[in-house]
Amino acid sequence: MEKVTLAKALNAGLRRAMEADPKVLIMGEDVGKLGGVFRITDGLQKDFGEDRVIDSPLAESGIIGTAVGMAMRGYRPVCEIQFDGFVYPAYDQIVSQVAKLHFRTEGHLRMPMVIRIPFGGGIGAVEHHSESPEAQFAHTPGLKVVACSNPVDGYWMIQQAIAHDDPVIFLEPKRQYHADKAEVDTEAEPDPLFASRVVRAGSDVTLVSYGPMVKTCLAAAAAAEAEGRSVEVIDLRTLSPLDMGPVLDSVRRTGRAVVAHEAHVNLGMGAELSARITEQCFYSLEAPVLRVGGFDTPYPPARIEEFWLPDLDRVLDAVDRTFEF
Amino acid sequence: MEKVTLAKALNAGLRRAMEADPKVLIMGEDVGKLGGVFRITDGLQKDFGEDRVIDSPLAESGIIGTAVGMAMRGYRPVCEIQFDGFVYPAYDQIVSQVAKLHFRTEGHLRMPMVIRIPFGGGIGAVEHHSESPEAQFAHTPGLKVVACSNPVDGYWMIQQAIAHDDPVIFLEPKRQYHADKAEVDTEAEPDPLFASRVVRAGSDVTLVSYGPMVKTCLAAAAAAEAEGRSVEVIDLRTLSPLDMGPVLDSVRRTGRAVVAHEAHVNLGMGAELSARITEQCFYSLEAPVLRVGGFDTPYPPARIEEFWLPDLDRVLDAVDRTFEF
Amino acid sequence: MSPTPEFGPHIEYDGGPELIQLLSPEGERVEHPEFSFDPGGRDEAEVIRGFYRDMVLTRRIDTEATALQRHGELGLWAQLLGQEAAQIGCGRALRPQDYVFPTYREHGVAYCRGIDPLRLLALFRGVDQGSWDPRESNFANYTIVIGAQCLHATGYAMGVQRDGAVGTGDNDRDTAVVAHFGDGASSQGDVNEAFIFAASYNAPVVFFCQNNQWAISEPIERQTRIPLYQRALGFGFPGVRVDGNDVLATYAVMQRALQRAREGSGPSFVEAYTYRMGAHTTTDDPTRYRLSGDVERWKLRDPIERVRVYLARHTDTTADFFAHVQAEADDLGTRLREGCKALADPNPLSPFGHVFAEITEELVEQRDSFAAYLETFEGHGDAHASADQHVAGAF
Amino acid sequence: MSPTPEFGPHIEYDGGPELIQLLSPEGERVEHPEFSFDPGGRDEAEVIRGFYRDMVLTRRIDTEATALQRHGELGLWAQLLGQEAAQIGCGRALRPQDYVFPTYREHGVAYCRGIDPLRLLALFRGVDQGSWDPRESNFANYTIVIGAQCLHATGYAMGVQRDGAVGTGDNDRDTAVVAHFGDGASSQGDVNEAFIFAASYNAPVVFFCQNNQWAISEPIERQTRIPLYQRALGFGFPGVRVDGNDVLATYAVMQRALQRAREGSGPSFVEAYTYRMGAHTTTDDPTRYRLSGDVERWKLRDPIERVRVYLARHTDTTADFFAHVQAEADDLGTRLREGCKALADPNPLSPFGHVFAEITEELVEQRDSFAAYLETFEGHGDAHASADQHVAGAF
Ligand SMILES: Cc1ncc(C[n+]2csc(CCOP(=O)(O)OP(=O)(O)O)c2C)c(N)n1
Ligand SMILES: Cc1ncc(C[n+]2csc(CCOP(=O)(O)OP(=O)(O)O)c2C)c(N)n1
Ligand SMILES: [Mg+2]
Ligand SMILES: [Mg+2]
Repeated sequence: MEKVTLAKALNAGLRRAMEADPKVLIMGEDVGKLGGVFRITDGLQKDFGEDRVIDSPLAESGIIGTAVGMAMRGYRPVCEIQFDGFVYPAYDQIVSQVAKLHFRTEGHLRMPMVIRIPFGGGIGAVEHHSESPEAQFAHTPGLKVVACSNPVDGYWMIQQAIAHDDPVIFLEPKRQYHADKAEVDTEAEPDPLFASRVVRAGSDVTLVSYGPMVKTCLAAAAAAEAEGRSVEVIDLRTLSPLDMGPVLDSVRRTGRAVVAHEAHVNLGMGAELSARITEQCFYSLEAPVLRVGGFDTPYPPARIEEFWLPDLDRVLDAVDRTFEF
Repeated sequence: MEKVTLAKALNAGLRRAMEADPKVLIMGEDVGKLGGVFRITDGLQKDFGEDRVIDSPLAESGIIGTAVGMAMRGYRPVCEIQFDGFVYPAYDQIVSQVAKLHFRTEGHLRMPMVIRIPFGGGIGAVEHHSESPEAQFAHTPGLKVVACSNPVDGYWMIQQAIAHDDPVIFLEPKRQYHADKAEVDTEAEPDPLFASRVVRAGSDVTLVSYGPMVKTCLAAAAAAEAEGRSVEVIDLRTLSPLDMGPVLDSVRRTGRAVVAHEAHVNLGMGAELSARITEQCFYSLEAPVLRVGGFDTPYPPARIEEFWLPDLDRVLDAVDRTFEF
Repeated sequence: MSPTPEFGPHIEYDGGPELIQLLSPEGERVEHPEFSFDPGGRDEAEVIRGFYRDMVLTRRIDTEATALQRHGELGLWAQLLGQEAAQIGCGRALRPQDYVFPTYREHGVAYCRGIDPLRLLALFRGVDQGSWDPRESNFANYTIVIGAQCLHATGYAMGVQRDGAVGTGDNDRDTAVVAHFGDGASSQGDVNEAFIFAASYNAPVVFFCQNNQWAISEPIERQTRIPLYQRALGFGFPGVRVDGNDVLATYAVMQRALQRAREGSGPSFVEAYTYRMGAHTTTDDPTRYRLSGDVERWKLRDPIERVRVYLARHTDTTADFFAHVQAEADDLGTRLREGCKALADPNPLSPFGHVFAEITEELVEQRDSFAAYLETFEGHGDAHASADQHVAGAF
Repeated sequence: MSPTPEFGPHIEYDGGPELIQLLSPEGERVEHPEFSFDPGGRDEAEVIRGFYRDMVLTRRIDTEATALQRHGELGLWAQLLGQEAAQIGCGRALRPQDYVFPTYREHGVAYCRGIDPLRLLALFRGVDQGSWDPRESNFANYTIVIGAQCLHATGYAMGVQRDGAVGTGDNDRDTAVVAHFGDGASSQGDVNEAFIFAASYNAPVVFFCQNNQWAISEPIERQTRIPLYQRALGFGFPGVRVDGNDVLATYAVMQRALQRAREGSGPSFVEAYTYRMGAHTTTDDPTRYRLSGDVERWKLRDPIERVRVYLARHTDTTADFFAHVQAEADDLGTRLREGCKALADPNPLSPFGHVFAEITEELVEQRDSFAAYLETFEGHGDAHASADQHVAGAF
């Protein structure tokens, strides 16, 4: 495939999943003719018809709740939530139904359902359009939660999520949709869906991130190198389950760890990573695990979001601070 | 006051708050004639009338959403969510409206609202009646989250929460409602609402908990004493904001900490406490902070909940493990 | 404060002029201009005897379970007393390929779908969360979060449409879906969104509301100020009110509604006007909020008694038949009592295996380390002597 | 797959026979059996000239903001083009004590409530989230989560009832509440729950739905298969459809609905049948989903043009008047352009102070340490040179 953006890669991945399995359906607000507000489903209704790419009434609980029923009838619905902040009307259906039906029925029912959520900030949007809701879903047993960070992962992970038999919350870093292009080898053997990945090797400190912050972390690592500091960067990719192997291996080597995400620090993914890393690498740690993330305020007005979002400098600042212990 | 249960103490606290301020309203399902399924609002409709103790249609989003409007008109609504698992239909109103209105309006609007949630398990109930949703609310900026653990706190904390000008998620450990009685001195000067409290002094290890697990932790500490181990027990009382002072003081003395709650361990309050304790007591820690909590499965059927819920033995087991590092 | 409608004792006992009735409380057949009872080619009395038997057995399941709860064998029970006709009339109008989404109170429908009542007892005992395989019976698992299942039903019906199993004219293929819910549930956003989706896609779903007049302590007037079936009018599909204590009328109305759905004529709303004769659940105390006189008045409209009177007076049904049904009920009672007590507690490790179709390493680790932990207690007495006492299950 | 209603181009342009209209698209007055325009003792032409001016200025706010967005001064703008009559008719029917809950598109109503349009621009510029004090104008802050405000409005109305500010007969005291929402929003659970609560408590709230035929790319048929105002019938309160491009009719209908509410006669539903002439927001591209012919047809029903024609043809309105309004609009445009560019970015530390009425120690610490961190960059150039570029705001 030519070099594509994350948006185009996701679109291609969805298309391939729909070709591969006639049970795959897409549902959401404006996913049809419009192709979604981010055009991720562009052209799919035209090619697969209104029965498979379904514009829904404007009701998120309705989208997820009816998708549960379609899954019970043997379909594999892929639901689009238009923006992160609009997943909450569907929260009950997600945490009390989608997450629990397999458990409730002792495995008789499967919920092969994907809930796609464009997440994170940095696009200059109004309220509710820049949220990072991942911790809430990762805290909920019965859901699997993944985040892609680049076109290649976008292409493969969406297909893997759709083929997976458990419900997957699929987080897409919206500010990367149209940012960078990458070549996608559509014949390659992809990494497993629930695996983390070292995206830059290093020896002094481990920098853990996912989704939109991976790019920032890679930039931070490059900047640190200029100052003679070797930063290993890990793209978690899977937030629940966590794939702690690569993280623990790394921290055992480096002795220092920083977790970076856009979500509020308090009870964000960084809290869980810190707790697990500390428990499992207690004697390797030269410093406590430090966290960089959104402040514990609601997401601010767009004109100051660049201050609120953790950036290269704040990541580097945390990296530096791990050397002060 | 004669010795009362937590249920009666909360009822008395609500009554006093309603007497003190005619703007205080109670709203929820079955809170009127029935006095709520747990009888926490018993007798209040009879004495304060249907305008102040409002039976609502069966819709949680409706309860919270209309309470927002009543707060905007100058009232102080106290909403009852019948069981923890039924707060999720109201989740959107809570996290996107209640939590954000003060912020959105740069302080023009206040949301002096209390959302009472009977939480936790151990009562032999069917699905959705034993959840511990606190981490999700604590992760949400704009909400304050507290949990009472005994009748005296129940009496005072509910009044303080109602008098407070920010929205408070008020968690009531339902399995303690009718468990123990305590004398409530209604003339006393209560502790501040957002303060943690050492409920048993000790020197070897710090055991941090809240709500229903405080009793279990106190029993564990007593059992540990018999084995010659001195356990300090802290009742957090406030989950957001966290009052880290007493916790850090304690851990700096003991060098060991265990956090216990019923909620799922993954991304539960224990994760945040572990991260903060480790960051702020790094050189005092003899062992990593350990966590005891519900497993990362949905809440199980009642006949095996006693295995799932952390009990005295599992708390002690974790305490013991902190001495193995 | 401004005038709000008064909440007095409930007064509209008879369902009003719109009530569709085919068998009066006194056991007399009634004509209705639009609906009539169609035994579908079988002997009419025979079919009605079948309904009678169904209702008696359903009631027996209910009373037996209530007694088992009182004896501590169940944590809780949601009684259906008084709602037998609504549930049997609905359940018997179904075809095998139809699919049902129940609340937590559809024991009579479960019975019609061939669910062993012991599976219901297992749920309320706390042994499981209702673990029958819905694919075997086309009867979904009980849903406790009020209203959620109405969306599932609608989505399932959308799946049926996509399978081309609507409007083909093939009686064994065309499929209808039933969404059960209560009068209280009608206030939930999810239920109203289900109406919207069903209307928008013209989905083959029948919304079957048992208006038993109460949502725990709240009377129907708190949820709606017009007859509930009229809610459907706001969404653009038909609604009717049927006497939910009249099994013939409920059957006739549901047959029609289901057939409409199967033919591709889309959703409809059936309000079965009935009364919850018992408590909300075994933990509820209805004397706190309703008058015993109301209950007495509804006793005169008992759904089983009117069929018994009809059969005895107007058909050739023998005393033997009634005795036989009674004996069957007694046998069922015995089986349930014994079966319930024999329901084994689950393995404490079982939850780990039920979370996902593909278990995660994290869960394997948690399970294994918990198993190892539990083994340290082997032979050392009860690991959980310290666990708090169970109090009665709540709902 | 089974028959589902076809989605073709939208055809029901005129709103059907139920449409209440008092001024035709051609600028001719129309009689209606139930509603008539009442200028309230003032000179009729004068009042209508006022409406004209309101609509022209409102449109100017809208076009000016749209242009500012194109020039990069706003992140986004939600255009109201075509909906001026609906908003002015509604806004001018309000009394000072009434309270309004808008969506994100009620710029015309905001104007009527005395909100400086610069406050709206500030929101869409990303300077704040709409930080006017609603207590000063009885105009709540914009709500973006679809439908949420309908519950707020209902709760506010319940508060009004508790204050005894309904049905007293005192015109300065009796209070109505308006809940704004769109045709798409009518599918949200929250909106339907608001109907239920409002009906249950007979709350003094008017549900004012601007049916502009589209929810982004989805036509009204996706949300309802019957005229939307009929939704109210399912909940037991009256609904009407008014020509939302006719300011006289909207005013007359809203006056009546508000008066009903104030008198204690409870909720009502007003569907203002109109059309979104522009894009959903400045990031939307409607050519992807609708035909330009549709838009052209609606242009003939322009809400301002028909008033201009009426005033010119049937009243003594002079050319001077029109010129004067035009000049006012130009002045307003200038003020907005200049004012918008002058809107200062907020202090990056301001969020910490806005979370709570009583700030927490945690937030004080975060603020202080962030302040200290920011200071380390003083004089060292831009702290945030590395921040990703903003892309256009989305909605
Ligand atoms: C979302 C939610 N809120 C509250 C409850 C608690 N609850 C269980 S049953 C019930 C009343 C239901 O009334 P109705 O819908 O009329 O059904 P019925 O019980 O009368 O059959 C309530 C409030 C619940 N199960 N789910
Ligand atoms: C809960 C929620 N879901 C989705 C959105 C995204 N969104 C913003 S406006 C809109 C369409 C609204 O249509 P309608 O209610 O008809 O109002 P209109 O924009 O036409 O005025 C959507 C889907 C949102 N803001 N909130
Ligand atoms: Mg009921
Ligand atoms: Mg619209």
